[in-house]
Parts: sequence; C-alpha cells; structure tokens
Amino acid sequence: MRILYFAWVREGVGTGEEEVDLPATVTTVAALIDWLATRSPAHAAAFAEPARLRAAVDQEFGPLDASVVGAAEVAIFPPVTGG
Amino acid sequence: MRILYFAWVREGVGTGEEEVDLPATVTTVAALIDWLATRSPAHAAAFAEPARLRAAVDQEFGPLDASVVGAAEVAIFPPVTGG
Amino acid sequence: MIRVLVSPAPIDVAEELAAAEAAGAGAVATFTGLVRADEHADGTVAVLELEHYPGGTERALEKLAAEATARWSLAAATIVHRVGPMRPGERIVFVAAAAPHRDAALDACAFLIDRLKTDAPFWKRETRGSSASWVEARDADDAAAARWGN
Amino acid sequence: MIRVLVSPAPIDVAEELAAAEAAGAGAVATFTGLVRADEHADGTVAVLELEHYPGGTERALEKLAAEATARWSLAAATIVHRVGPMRPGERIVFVAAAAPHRDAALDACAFLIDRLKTDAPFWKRETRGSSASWVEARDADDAAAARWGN
Repeated sequence: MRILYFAWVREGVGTGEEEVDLPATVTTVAALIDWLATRSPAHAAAFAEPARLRAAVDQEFGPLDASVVGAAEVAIFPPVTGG
Repeated sequence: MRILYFAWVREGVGTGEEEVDLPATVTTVAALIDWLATRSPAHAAAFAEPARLRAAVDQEFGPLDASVVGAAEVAIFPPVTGG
Repeated sequence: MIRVLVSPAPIDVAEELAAAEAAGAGAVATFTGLVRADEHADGTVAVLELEHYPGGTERALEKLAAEATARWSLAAATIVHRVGPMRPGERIVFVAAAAPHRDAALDACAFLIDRLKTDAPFWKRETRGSSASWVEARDADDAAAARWGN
Repeated sequence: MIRVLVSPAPIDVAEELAAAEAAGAGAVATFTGLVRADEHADGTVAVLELEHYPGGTERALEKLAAEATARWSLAAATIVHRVGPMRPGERIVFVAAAAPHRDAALDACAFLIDRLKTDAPFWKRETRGSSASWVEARDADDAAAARWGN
C-alpha cells in the first residue's frame, strides 16, 4: 500500500510517500495511523493529534473510520486550506 | 420644466423630450401625468395605464406621488429591464 | 474605487477585472450578462437594443456602487453596462466587487446585479425576425432586489 | 463544459472567462482569489506557497464541478487553481459558473468556491520575513461549505 503525506504531516514524518505492507488486522484509516505511528518517533509526533488529521483512500476523502481494506493509496494530511 | 420619455412611452408620445410650463396646481408626478395626458391623444394613450409607468424627478427615482414642485427635469418611463 | 461606465462599445472584461483586482483586496466576484439567443416560437433573437437615460443612468449606477461599497467595505465596485444594439453572445453588463473576504465580494456582486435590474434606467428591445418588442419587467427581478432591503 | 486545471502557471482569467462565456448561457459568475498582503505584527506576506495532492486534487475538483453542473444545470463550470510559490497580488484561484439565469450562476459560483475551500486537497504555507508557517484551516470555511448541504 502506498501512503502519501502532505503539508506539515509530510514535514513531520520526513517523507512525502512510503510503501508499507499492512497487517490484515489494520482495516480503518484510524487504525492505519496508529500502526504507522509505531514506525518512528517522527511518525508518532506527526500523528500525535488525530483530530488534526484528514485522509483520502484511493483519492476519495473520508472519515478516519473509513475502510482501507484493498486500497492501493491512502493519503494523510492536515485540514485543507486552498482557495 | 423638461419632460423626458423612454422606451415605449417615448414611442407612444412620439417624442423623447418636451418643455412644458406647468400650472402651479400640478404638484405630483401622478398629477403631472394626468395633465400631460391632455396634450394629445398620443399622450393619453401612452399614459392610459399609470400602473405601468415609473418616474424620476431630477434623476431621482420615486413613486408616482413624489413632488415635482421646483423640479427642472421629470422622466416618465416603463419599468426598467436592464442588466 | 468606484467605476461606472455606460457605453455603446463592447465590454472589455479583462481590463475591468484587472482594475478591480488592482484595488488590492483578496477576493473579487464578478457577474457578466450576455445576450441570449432564446429560442421562441417567433424566432431567435437577432438583435437586442438597450435604451437608457443619459445622466440618470450614471447617477443611479454610481449611487448603487456607493451603497455596495459602504455596506460591504469594498475595495472596488465596478458596473459597466453596454447600450445600443448588440447581438447574441455579446456582453450586456459586467459588475465586479472586490473585498478582503469572499463572502463580502460574493454578496456585493449579487447585490449589484440584482439591484441594477430594478434600479437603473435601461430598457431592452428585442428584434425577432421582422418584429421588435420591448421586454417586459419580471416580478422575479423585483423579488431578487427586495431581499437586500432598502 | 467542465474545465479543471491545477498548474504552477499564472491564471489567465480573460481566457478562462471567454471559454465559460462561449458555452452560450446568458449569465456568468466568477470568483477570483488573490494573495493578500496582510499586515501582521510579524511582517507582510512575502511568499505564499500552495502544496496539493497531484491526482487527488484534480479528482476532487472534477467531482465538485460535476456536482455544481448537475445541481444548477450549468452550461459551464470552471475551476482553475494555481500551485507552487506566488506573491501578493497574484491569483490563487479562479472559478466560474455559466447558466441561463443569474441566480443559478451566482449560487453555483459561491458553491464552487465555498466547497473548494473545504473539499479540495490544497495547503497554504506563508513566508513572512524569515519564518514560514502552514496556514490553519478556518471554522468559517466549514460553516460556509456546510450551508450547501451534502
């Protein structure tokens, strides 16, 4: 699964993209974030406040309890500020 | 006093502008219209439905009971349709 | 900046928009009205002609722009209206409002065009085939203008 | 016509507006957002940088334009958003909606910019003097987007 990070999440994690092999037990965005947080102290710090995170699964925006089962790409990022 | 006509009022009256000497007894737009209607059958026909007429006194839009006392210019026209 | 123009020349929206943007605000909303080629039983509109009240028109538009500027603290209010004959697809009117935030710009732009429709002395005459007729005022326009109060 | 463009190039509003007008509807409403030079205690904004989600952004904007088109029967829906670094006075975003009548064009234009603010993956970073910071999302934007329902 391809994981993408944007804005200060990207800066915190230290990369914009990584490939992961997800355990079958991780089925939601929230669980994915918890699991990613174990990869490094930088991940843990970037994900410290889940309320400040948003996500898209296969480019479809969704809540943190959205399913990631079978997804090819999950993006994790702050609330958007365009326009 | 200068009287201006626009759109189908102008076409009905047959002129876009005329100068009139108003009797002192004519003090409102509505009274002015009644008085102008006596000038010709064309005026009378153009003013036959006062509800379809609008007016501006010295370029200030107002109701048909607005005063014309001391005015230099009164315009009489149909409801506007610009934009 | 208040900009009012009534002219028989085609409306240059790029120039007008650039001038509104140059006022320095972060948000610019515009509305452009174009001659439609409505299909009616009596034929397509071939020519639309706009009559106006020289002097009275500019005065009404300046008053309207000033009212919008005061109400929404606009950095720029632009009203450009074409007069004379025009053809389907050509611009009749362009309004723009520039403000620090988008809600003010959007509301002021809607206000300008809604009120222009009821408060500015313009009259449309359509020519369809060989017959010409004056366009009737729409009750919907009065209702749209009324929602902004006095 | 749905037109979506995400690009580091300056936005050509004259070209975009002409394309929206060419769709043949009588009413075109637009909104342009520009980089403001807000005066803060820590200095004027010197550079604004827009990051986005390549692929995901276009998909979100196309979905938004399609939703507006269906809801207001638009003849044209345009969303152009610049990305990368830009300076005060430059255009960040341009949206346009073309419809047969002005209320649909005005509402759809407001919908497009309100929903873009909350639904499209863009992130702003401001540089003021020597310090850069990510812009925080505004609750007011969520409220503005929410008034259009789902």
